[in-house]
Amino acid sequence: MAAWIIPLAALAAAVFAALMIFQRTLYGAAICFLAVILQAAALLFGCGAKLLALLLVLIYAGAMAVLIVVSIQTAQRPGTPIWSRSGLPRSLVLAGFLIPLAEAAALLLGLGAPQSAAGAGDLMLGRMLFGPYAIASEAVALLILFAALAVI
Amino acid sequence: MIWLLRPPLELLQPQAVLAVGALCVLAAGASRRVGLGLIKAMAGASVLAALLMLMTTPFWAASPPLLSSDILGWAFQGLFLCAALPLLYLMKPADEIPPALVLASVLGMGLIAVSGNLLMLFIGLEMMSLPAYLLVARSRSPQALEGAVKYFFAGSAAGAIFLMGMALHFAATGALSLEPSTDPLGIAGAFLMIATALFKLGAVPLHFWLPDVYEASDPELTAFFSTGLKAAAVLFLTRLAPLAPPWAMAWAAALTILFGALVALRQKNLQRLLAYSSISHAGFMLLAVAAWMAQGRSPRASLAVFFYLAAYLFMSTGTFLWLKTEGVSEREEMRGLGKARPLSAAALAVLLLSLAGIPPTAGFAAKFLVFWEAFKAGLYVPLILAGLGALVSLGYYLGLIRDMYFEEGTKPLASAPHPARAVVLACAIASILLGLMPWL
Amino acid sequence: MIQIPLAVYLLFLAPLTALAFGFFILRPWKPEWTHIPILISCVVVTISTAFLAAFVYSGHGLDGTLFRWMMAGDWSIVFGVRVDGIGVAVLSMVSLVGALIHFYAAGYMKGDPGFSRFFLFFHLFYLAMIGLLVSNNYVQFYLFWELVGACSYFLIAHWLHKPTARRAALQAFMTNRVGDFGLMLAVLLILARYHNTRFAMLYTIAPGMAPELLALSGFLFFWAAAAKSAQFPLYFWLPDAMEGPTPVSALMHAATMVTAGIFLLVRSWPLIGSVPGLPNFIAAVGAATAIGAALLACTQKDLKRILAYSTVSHLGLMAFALGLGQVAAALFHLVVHGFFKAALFLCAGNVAHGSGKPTVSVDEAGGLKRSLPLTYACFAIAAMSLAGVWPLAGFYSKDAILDAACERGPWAMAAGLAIAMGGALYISRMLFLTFFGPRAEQKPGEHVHEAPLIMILPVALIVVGAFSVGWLGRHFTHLLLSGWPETVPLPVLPELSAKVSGMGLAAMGCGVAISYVLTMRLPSFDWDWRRRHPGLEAAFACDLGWRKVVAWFAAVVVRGADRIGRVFDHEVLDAAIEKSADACQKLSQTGSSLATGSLSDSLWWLMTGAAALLAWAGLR
Amino acid sequence: MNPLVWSASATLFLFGLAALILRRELLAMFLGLELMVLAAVLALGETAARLGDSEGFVAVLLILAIAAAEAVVGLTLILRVHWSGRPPETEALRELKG
Amino acid sequence: MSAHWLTMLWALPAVGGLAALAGGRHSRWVALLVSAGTLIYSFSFPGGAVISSSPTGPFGISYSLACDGLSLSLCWLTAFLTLICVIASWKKDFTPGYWAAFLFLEAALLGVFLARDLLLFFVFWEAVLIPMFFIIGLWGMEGRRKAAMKFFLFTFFGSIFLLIGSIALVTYHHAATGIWTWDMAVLKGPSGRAGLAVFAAMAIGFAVKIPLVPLHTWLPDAHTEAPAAGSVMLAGVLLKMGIYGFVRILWPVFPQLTWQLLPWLGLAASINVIYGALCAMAQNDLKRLIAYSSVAHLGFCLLGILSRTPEGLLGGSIQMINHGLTTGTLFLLVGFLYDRGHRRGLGDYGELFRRAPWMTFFFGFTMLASIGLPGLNGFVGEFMSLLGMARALPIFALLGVVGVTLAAAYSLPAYQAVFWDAPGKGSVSHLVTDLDAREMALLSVMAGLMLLLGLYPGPLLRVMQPFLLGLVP
Repeated sequence: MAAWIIPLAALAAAVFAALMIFQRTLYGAAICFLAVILQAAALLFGCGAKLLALLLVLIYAGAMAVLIVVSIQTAQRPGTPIWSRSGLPRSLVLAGFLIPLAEAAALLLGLGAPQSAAGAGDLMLGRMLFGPYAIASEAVALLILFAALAVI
Repeated sequence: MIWLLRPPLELLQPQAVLAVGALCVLAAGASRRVGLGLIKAMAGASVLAALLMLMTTPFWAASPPLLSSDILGWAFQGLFLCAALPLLYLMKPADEIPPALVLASVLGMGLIAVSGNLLMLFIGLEMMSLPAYLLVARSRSPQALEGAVKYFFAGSAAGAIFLMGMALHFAATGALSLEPSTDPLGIAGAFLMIATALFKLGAVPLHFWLPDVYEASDPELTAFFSTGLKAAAVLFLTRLAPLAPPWAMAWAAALTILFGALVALRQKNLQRLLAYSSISHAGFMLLAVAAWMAQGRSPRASLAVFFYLAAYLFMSTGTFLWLKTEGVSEREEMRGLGKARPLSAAALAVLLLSLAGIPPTAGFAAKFLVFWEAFKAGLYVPLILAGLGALVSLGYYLGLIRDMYFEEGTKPLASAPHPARAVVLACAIASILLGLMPWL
Repeated sequence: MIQIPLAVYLLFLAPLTALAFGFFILRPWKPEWTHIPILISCVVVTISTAFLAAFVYSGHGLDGTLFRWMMAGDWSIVFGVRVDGIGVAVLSMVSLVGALIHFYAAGYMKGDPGFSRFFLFFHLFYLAMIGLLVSNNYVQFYLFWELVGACSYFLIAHWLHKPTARRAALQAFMTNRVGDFGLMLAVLLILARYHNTRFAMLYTIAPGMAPELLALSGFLFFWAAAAKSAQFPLYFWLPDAMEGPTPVSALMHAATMVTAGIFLLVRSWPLIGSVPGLPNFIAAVGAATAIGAALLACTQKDLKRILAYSTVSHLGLMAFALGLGQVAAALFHLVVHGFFKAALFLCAGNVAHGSGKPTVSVDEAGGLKRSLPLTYACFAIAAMSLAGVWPLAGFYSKDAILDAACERGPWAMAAGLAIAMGGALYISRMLFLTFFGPRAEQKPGEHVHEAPLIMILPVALIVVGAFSVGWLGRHFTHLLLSGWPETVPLPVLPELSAKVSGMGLAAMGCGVAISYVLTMRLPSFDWDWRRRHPGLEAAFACDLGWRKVVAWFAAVVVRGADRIGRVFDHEVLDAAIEKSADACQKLSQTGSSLATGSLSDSLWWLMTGAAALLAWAGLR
Repeated sequence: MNPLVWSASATLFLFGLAALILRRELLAMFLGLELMVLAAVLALGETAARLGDSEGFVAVLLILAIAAAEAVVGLTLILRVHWSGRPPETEALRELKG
Repeated sequence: MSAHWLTMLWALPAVGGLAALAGGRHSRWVALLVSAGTLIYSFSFPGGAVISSSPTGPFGISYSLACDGLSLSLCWLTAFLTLICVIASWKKDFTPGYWAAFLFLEAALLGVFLARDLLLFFVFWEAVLIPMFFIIGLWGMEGRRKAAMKFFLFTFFGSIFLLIGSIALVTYHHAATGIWTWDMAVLKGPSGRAGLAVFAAMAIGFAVKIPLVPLHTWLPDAHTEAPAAGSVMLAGVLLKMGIYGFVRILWPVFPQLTWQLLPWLGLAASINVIYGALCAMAQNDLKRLIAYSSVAHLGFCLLGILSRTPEGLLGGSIQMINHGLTTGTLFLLVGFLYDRGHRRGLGDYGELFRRAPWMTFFFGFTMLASIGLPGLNGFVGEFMSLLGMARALPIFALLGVVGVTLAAAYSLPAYQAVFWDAPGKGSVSHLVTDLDAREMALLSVMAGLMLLLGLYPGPLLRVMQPFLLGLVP
């Protein structure tokens, strides 16, 4: 029973990625991009990397997708269609968001057996980040600081 | 004498100094009370301090997961710092951000130098590239933004390819370290990573971003790119060396040399011409690295790689800074400079002859060492193609000298003395002194 | 080291000092006195030659080296002197006749703008000829051989304003150069094989030398002699060389330079004499040249060209004698011919000088007996000596050759007689046409005055020589034998048999008779056939087509050079470089057009590059 | 090595690549870029999960952070193009060529 | 002779060049002084072999110079011709750069002839190109820019192969003997196909300079466009570097290979002789004619050198010196003619013997020397070379002698066209005045030398002998 989640997520991700390329408007593309991220998170969740899936949703979908959407709105010339006429049929949009929700619910309820048992990786993450890989995380922090200089 | 940091971190002493320097620059800028000149001085001081710290860091050290350095890495760090000095000295920043970005970029290169595994490499790569995009965006030329966008998209695409390669490599070997793997997935991953390295270096099929970026940015920034970034790319390539086949590199090198030299023949804009010439020189560096890899990473060959970059540092910096001091951008403006400004024309002539590889200069000593190593490595046909490439490149170097000396001048140039002129003269003299290296 | 007598040094030093004095001091300061030191040096040379002749006559030979010229390791080429019978015999004739012609030239060339230039080259030629006769190895021989050719070039072209003179000089020099090709190659081959070209050494090892080398060098020597002594293939430059002043023609194209070729063959006869078939070949070519030239001489209009063809004919005769093995006879005839041919040329010079024109054609001469009595007398004696009238020198030398020809066989005898008759024919025709009663067609100059004393005296002295040298036959052979140190046998002058002399005189007689009838008795025979047979006239003008062959060959060489030099070198070799440069430019054009500037294209290239690398990975 | 996930990652990478090359608008290209990074993250994450090796997780986390930094720089540049009056498309950026 | 004497020989003109650059108005005098000083200094060396070398560095490269008979005589030629060039271009008001360029050229040439280390030889070999490039480019005739570029690029093409060949030679030597060395005397080339490849590469480098026929097309352009003094140096010394390269490097390093390749190289040299002569016949520009004649004369040098016999080697070497003098004088004369009539075509002049008798005399004298009239210096070199080749392969001696004959075929008509024939329609012979005192002195010195070397070459041959006799197998 659980075996159906990963194929479904993979298929959905592929479909929405394909849709993204051929969207007339940027809004449509953004929506499809969001759907793909969610499917990817579901896939990761299916593979057992629950923490990564969560992080993905948090950082990718949360921070960057929003950033991109804001940029798309600012970069539109006034008078162009807003979200409502994004050229994407309403049913697809709903499907794009509902399917990952369903998958997540199924996984959480333990219906889809997680592929790998090795969940220990998640636990060690914190200790690794600030143990042997302290230099790497420090460097990434600096990188983000310098990237922030872009806006000045 | 490791007095500052405990063993695992002593490798990072120069980088630490740079990071602190960058933060101080930013802080000084934010406080609005410190003048721009002082900020530039602070940046320059931090680079010099990093150079001093470099003296005290050991050549051979490795702390397992992330860091490992060898003599080549150590020497290249010296090159990166030297490349940044003229830029900091000559740039006229609107505010404190560009000096900080330069320090950030040099920090990124330093990270590549000491990195032990792929993750650290990627971080170093990004740390080096992101400030570079912003520096290009802040250049004064009208197409600066266009250059920055092109540089960004090409750089990020290369980064994405590197990530994919890393993923494949990780899947094949189960670890992010640099040992070569034999199963096809690992090899595919390795080749994707090599593609990124070649992209950064400017090897031919992947070079199309380079001329636009070099033309878009200011001359002193281009000098930094052509010396600093190219050295970092070479180092990046040597780090990935165990994974790559020497013969593919040699053929890519020969193709790069010939293509770079050929296209440069008809360029009208001088910076674009020098961009293609730097692509040709990148081909020579690639040939040197290929020879180094084919000889099982022999120290003599690594000396050839390092010497080529050291010589190229002086030649390229001198040439680009000459463009800045004389304010010349098109090839037509070069006519008659020999009479109008004898001293600077003579300096450029020496630099151009050095770039072409005519004997008494450093360029020749560098090319000679590379030829020698390539022959020892058995790369005969690429060697001959490289020689023909050098011949074609002589075509436009001599063409420039011909325009300067043999044509009648149209521009009445008697420009005011410029601080950079001393740097250009220093580079010219260094080119000749380094040329005597084989006999010293 | 044998002690070299002072006379030998004088042979070289006298002319050298005279030339140096003339060139450095007199030419810039007082050009018209240039001839004075030169005449003095001529006298000194003649005296020292006389001493050397006595030296050799009394049985001494001399072969020593002066200094080392070229050396490499142990091997070296020396500058030496060899005074032997052959050398001295010809040297005495050359120095005596040369000196006299110098005096003649002092008179003839007076007032000529290039007077000092003429005398300097004239004396340099004199020195070269003397050097040639006394040199003791082939390389030194070749040096003077070329120097003689070069001096003849400048002397023939003495009157620079005349285009025909310039063309004749170039033709003369180039033909000599083609001949020298043979001599240089032969000398190189001998030197390469035997490391030494001294005559003394070569004569001693002559029998043991490689036969095919001897054959090749023999033929090459003959080729060189053919050019220098105007034998059949390469004779055409001599008649044109008459463009030069008369003393030049006299000295060079009668007495000295042209005889150098025969002298070369005589010098190397011990080497090439034994080559099977070569002597016969030389004899055949000699005979053919002699007969052909005699025939052509009869049809020439210009006085000096008649004498030029006569010289070619006599040289052919000498070669014929050599071919028959009569080295002494050939040499004797060479000496005798030197005397009477020089005299004939000088008389022609007097005629020209008298009528104020550089050269006189038969149309403008005629009946000069009255206005030029002395010249007429000298000319008559010299002409009869050439024809071979009994007491004169010509008879003895020609008869010696006829004698050898008779022994050889019927063909040789017929050729000898034909040559004798032909010689008599053209020389008497010239005598009658110029000096005897003017014919209707001839228009002699009105006031043709006799030449001054300085020009008549030398002619007279030479004519005395032409008159009396024949009697010295016995002394001549004694001179040859005593001065010949090597053991190689040298055939001696044959004794004159009455029968052969008779036949010779008969042939000469009928020759003179025929020319007398044709020129004096028949009304304007010479001029009639020219008008009635213009084709024949044209054929004789271009030496029965041989000049056309030579002109064609020269044209082929020049056109070939032009096609290679201008077309091939420029269009093919040079163009290869230009085309490769253009190819670079085109490649550069396509290369830069690849960079379209659009971001998607550069990314597309990025991807293809990565894909290519992946494909390479897949292949491995 | 879960074939399904890896094929999804590969398709995502290729579609990202296609978007990057084919689309004219810079923002759409940027989306493609992010898609390629997402594919790499997916592949890395799946292997890390399969091996249970925390090194993979650290790598993924840091890569996400770097991608974010890149996004900041990228979007700033694209918006600068927009504010400079030119439409943010590749056709507007063709001055540098040859 | 302590170590740094030889360095001083080539350093003197180099420093002189710098002084001339700074000399301003007096640079002309500086040039005269320095070139005369160098000539005197070069005569102070004994004929014997003098070797001065610094310790060899890690790569086996050492700064070592040596000077034996052959190098010394070529140094004398260089120093002498430079002095002649300085005096010849005295009147014309050149910028200091001109005098400096000649002194740098002399320094580089002396360096080439003195270098014992292969890499040092290569550095000087290419350093020669830079001053020559500027001399042709800055002070040449109308087409100077193209000719200068063609000259530099063509020779650079050759020297790339020379560089790769030298590197290969040293690497194979290391493979065979295990030591890194760049010393010419020590290096021995590999045998078999590799040896052939290395020999071919280095030979191409030298052949471009000699020039061998297919690679010679830069010579006529460089000569016609170079200034008079530039042509003298170009023909006088630069062409000899190729032959010197063959003798000094290829013969000792590939002793047996050169013997096997004798037929091919001999054929190339003979083609050089015949082709040069035929091309010269087709030219109507005086300088191009002399340039092609140089191609022919250098063919003789090569013929002599190839034969590996004492006569041939010495003949080839002395032919180098003689050709330097003869062709140098010819170019001087053409330069003087060009100064007056500003034209180089054969048809542009006529009957110059009337207006310029002394020029006619000297041109005739030098032309006779160049076609190899015995008694003048042209003959000695050609005869000994052909003699050497006659001992080795007589067929090429035959072709050589044909070349000697053709020499007269192109020189004499040219001489007559300019000095004797009547002037054509657009002739400028009315502008021509006779030589002045300076030119007369210069030419009489050269004529005197030609006559002396023609009649008494003994001393010069003895100086050259030691090294060359060592090469005889």
